[in-house]
Amino acid sequence: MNWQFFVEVLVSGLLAGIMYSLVALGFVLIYKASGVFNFAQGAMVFFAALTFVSLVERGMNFWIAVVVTLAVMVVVGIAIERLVLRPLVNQPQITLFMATIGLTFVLEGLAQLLWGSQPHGLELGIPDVPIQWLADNANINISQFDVFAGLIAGALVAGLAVFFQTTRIGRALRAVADDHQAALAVGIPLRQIWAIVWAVAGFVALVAGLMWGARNGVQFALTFIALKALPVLILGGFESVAGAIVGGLIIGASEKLAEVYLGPYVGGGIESWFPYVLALAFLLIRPEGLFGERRIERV
Amino acid sequence: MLYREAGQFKTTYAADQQVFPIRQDRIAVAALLVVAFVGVPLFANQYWLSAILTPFLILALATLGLNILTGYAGQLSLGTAAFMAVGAFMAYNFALRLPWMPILVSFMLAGLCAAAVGIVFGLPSLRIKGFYLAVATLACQFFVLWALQRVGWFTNDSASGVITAQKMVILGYTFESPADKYMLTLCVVAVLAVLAKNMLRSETGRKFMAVRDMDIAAEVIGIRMMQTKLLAFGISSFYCGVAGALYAYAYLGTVEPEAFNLDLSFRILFMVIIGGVGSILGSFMGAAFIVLLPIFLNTVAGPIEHLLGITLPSGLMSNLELIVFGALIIFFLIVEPHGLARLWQIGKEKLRLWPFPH
Amino acid sequence: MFRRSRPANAHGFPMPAAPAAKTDVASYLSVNNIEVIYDHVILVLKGVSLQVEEGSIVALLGANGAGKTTTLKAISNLLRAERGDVTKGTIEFMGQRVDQRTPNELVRMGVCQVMEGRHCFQHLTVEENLLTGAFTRSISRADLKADLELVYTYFPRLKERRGSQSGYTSGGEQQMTAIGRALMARPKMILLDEPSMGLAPQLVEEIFEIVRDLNTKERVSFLLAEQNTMVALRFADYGYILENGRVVMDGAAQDLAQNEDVKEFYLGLSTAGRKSFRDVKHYRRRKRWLA
Amino acid sequence: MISKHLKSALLGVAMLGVAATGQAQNEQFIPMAGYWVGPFAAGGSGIYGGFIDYLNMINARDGGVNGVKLTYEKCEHEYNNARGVECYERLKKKGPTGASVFHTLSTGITYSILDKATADKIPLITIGYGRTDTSDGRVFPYVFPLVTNYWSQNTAKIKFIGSREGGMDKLKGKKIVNIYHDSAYGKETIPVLDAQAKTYGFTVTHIPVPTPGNEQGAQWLQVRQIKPDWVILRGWGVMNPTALKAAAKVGFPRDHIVGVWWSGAEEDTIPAGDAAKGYIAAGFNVAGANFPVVQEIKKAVYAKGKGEMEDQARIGSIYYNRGVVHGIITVEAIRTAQAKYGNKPLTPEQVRWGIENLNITEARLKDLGAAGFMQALKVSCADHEGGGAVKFQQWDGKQWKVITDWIQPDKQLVRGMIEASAAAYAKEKNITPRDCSKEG
Repeated sequence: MNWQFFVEVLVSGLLAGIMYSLVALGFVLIYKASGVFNFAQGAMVFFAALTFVSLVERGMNFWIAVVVTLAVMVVVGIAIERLVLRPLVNQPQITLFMATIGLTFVLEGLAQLLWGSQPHGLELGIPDVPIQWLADNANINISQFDVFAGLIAGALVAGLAVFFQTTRIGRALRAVADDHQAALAVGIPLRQIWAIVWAVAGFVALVAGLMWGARNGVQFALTFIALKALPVLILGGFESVAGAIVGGLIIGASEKLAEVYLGPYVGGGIESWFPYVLALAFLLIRPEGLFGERRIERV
Repeated sequence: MLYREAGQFKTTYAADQQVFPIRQDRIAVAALLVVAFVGVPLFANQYWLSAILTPFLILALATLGLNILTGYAGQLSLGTAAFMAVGAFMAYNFALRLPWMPILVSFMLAGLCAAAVGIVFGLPSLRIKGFYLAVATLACQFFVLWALQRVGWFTNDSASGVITAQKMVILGYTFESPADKYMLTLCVVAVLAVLAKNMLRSETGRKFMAVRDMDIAAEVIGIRMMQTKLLAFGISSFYCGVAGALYAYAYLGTVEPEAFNLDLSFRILFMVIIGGVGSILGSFMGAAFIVLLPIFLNTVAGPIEHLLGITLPSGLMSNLELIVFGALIIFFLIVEPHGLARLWQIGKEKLRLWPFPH
Repeated sequence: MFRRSRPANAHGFPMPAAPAAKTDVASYLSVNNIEVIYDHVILVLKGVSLQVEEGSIVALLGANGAGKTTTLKAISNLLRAERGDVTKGTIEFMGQRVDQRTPNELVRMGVCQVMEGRHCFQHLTVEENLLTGAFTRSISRADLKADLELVYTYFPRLKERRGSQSGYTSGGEQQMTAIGRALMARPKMILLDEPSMGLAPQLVEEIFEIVRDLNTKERVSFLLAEQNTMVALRFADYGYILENGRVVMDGAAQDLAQNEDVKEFYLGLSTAGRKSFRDVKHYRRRKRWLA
Repeated sequence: MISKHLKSALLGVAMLGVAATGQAQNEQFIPMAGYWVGPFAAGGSGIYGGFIDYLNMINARDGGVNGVKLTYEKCEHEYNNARGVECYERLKKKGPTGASVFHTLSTGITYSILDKATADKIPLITIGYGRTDTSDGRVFPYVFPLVTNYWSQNTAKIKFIGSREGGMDKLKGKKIVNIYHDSAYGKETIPVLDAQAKTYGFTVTHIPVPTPGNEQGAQWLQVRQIKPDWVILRGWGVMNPTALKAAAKVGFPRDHIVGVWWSGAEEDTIPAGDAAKGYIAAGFNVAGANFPVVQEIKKAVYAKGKGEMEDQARIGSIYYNRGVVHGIITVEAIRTAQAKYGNKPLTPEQVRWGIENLNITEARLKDLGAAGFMQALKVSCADHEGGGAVKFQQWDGKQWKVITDWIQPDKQLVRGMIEASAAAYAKEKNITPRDCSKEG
């Protein structure tokens, strides 16, 4: 076996996994704080990226566009809390899950209604080409952009960690995630907190949208990356930020290795199901995912 | 006034245990069946028969299948379309390789194959629960479609992976016209629905519900977890498999594996939730709602444009439809999280009192 | 002014003399004849009235399901999160109606509940738990630190465990964390639900000592729901006894502790020794009648 | 109260129904089943934009086809098979004579309604998609994969690659990778590529990309390992820009990637940014708004403030022009049929005759203002494809530049395979092929 090629597959898999993690993070945030499995996260990614790119194409400065998009996502987050979650409070999880699928349709339609259904290109200034130095010296192709995405993801996770660990709101978020009632009892206003969570998830969606948009173009198919994040979630556990990252790395690396080294023997295309089967195998050992919180069940 | 059970006394256990204990219900069901079996084929036009009623019945059957699993046995699944695909492709293979076999037998065997697949993918449910299980069933969804595309045997080595359903011949009669196909579908669906209704009233059904409501407690009182959960997966997948075979034979005719994609799984889950979790009637209502709503929105869009005298860009209309569809789903979930079946029940309760307020 | 829907006297109970001040002066916290319905159907409180004076410790006593927790939640307004609703009656704190306020507003006003079963944030450390208590107050880091130190002076044990996840601390420490967390909101009144639940007697004693300390030194009023009647009456100033969603008896703590019926029903003490079966039947009937 | 609202709503709907039916009868109805939302919306809205604009231009400029007005109705099917079938059933009886022709814009839906359309005697036109072996008009009298089918296109591609390599004999020993969308559409060309590999002595590796194709790291790493001389890209939607990006990532030269026409629109290259530069794709129509026919549309439709395209910059794009091709072919087919059956609304059966006897010559193309816009087309009873040639175009970073003339397919090979495949279908379905010598 050619070790350089193996390293290349492994590293590109890990970096692809980071991209999945970016999407998975949004799911985790919302699930943690409100117990909602938000299927609309993919649509939010699409919505954010499309809004951003349309603003830039209309001549807006990059950073202003980021801020405006962020503001839009906050408004969307608050609106979702107000119009969808609040009336459905105390409903079973499956109902909320369904509601977020409905939300997916609304967001998809709204985004295309506002900005049209054309795909857009998005350049962040980091070309998606191999790092020359590595290619020359070690004959290993690692994309600059992937490394950049990895750094961004790292920064995002670090930022979220600091936010969660040290700030008053962050602490409140974790408190709400742990125990709604007790959080209410100490005077944490759930609704505001939920609105904040959705807004933060909107921010994460924007980052993910920028990354994925720069990679594949900003188009409707961005909504499908939610499907890529699902095995990451079950592997890592729905409630764990760390799980989203580790899960992403494992899924990314193993699916690439499987496709490259196993795929040719079975006709290829195994990427479509391999991550799920892998996650399933993990679940059989740990039913709540790698880092998920163990649920205590008593009769 | 009319819907009132006063005066209907049950003198035997049998009478008390019948499927529809209230006379008005029996009359209503009988009337519905008469309409479905006689009225519809006589009066409905071809469009309604082949584009709406037949798929509605087929999807209702699949919804019923998922409802047995999700609504009664409490196991969430996102792999429904995969079980349907197994049904469709296996029915094709049975009919292709054993041409002497009656087509209905092929359907049943295809259903059994789907049940077998369902049981295999139901195994994780012994350990995994809730959303983790739901996402795990996605493995089934993707794996089955991949296998159908990859293994030439399933599609009789068709280069494009497409199968064309054979003619449905029963006792020398070929079911070809939309009315024929509708009738065949209706018969299958009606029989399976009655069977489901009875099964869910039996010990099996009660076991399912015990597992749904609290599996550990159910285990403690002696219900065998493995047997029950796998049975639920098996029966549910059987229904889905038969629905899939009908989807291919009575509806689409020619199908590629992609016709059974995740989207379809989600739509069927929608039908369960909107219709009412754990309700057979709800399965039908949910299917009707999800089948009809987009068509309705699409159909009224044109006249509305006409009426307002404006021409909206096509993209706008389609996107609006999408938004309205999503919003209506959320709206229904908010108004009645327990589904249309619950609304119907409330309606019936009110009808019992009507026209007197108390 | 009314205090109860039905005077206990009417049922042949010896009515202990209530402090005269109670009926005259508007109370610190006053609950007036409230009714609570869960899910629009289940009537849990059927007209409960009670008063808490500033700086006092009032105990709310009764068996399981008597409505103690519901009363507390009605006051702190946590009810609505459980689909419960106050349908009749009023709740006033410092002369203001509070029955339509959100829990957040109530905490800001100085009413804080410590929930039954402690409800610590399991994945947060002890210190983080305490810090969440100060969520409603926007204060400087230094003040926050000072407040933390104050809590630690009352609960020195928490200082030792400040860095550990509260889910892994003992029951007593969790109870301390929960009370400490409430203290961080600088409350005027703490609604304390079953502080003794699941704790060893020695710890119960310790917790109640601290409650008394807080009461005297920090002038925090307490309304505590408790099943452990004996301990509660020892530390409380005044007590109410609930049965099936109604107040059946109230009085100064000492009086209640001396009351024969209370002794018999709630303290399990009886001067007459072991009762005959007949007496027990009689007692059951009497109890039902009261409710 | 509620019932009152309901009543007025019902009344309104009823009135709408009345309004919709009370219309003139000198009309030819053309259904427009397509997709304006979803992952492929760019393709659907672009093609039907051009198609509908062309029909409206004919109506506005000429007052219809020989006085028969063209009407249409849109039906959104979201690229979903089941909804496509519903659209078909809904629209097939509309208009005074029913649906003249039916376009699906989806290979999957074409498969699903192929039998139904044949039974209903409604001609199905699948321009550049659909089932390849339906080119055999003897077995599939009602299906017309016009202009060029996938197999023809692929042989032309190999010819193009051969010409780039300096002759077909130079293909020997070369390595070609076929990256395809893992669906019925993607798999269509595998047999023809295998057959050609045998003929010319090159090796071909087929690598599937699971839908939707937004992650192709592994596939392109395989490409890097194989080190092929050429890559054939058979994508759709997001798969295309992703492929180009992934190719750039592993350093595969884009000017050695040849795409099918569903991978060769602006919508496929723009999202890939610089990574798309140099990429080559086959096409049966070219881009550009300067053709007289497109100018006519602008003059007759957009100048009056009408038109389908919200974003007028898209007029003249690949998809839009492909829609115009759809329009030209449909209208010319109706015209041809009118020459035989008279200038009145025609039945689908009559339009079918028109399509089968369609002969769009270069001269006619010139009249239509579409010279060089599309190829000449001659359909016959046996050959339902008609043209078969493609032009290759290269993305220069801003627009598509045509780099070859029409390259003809390897008709002999393709025809042989089509006939074999159609014969197998006929056998399976018990169809007796028509005898074309007896057709008028």
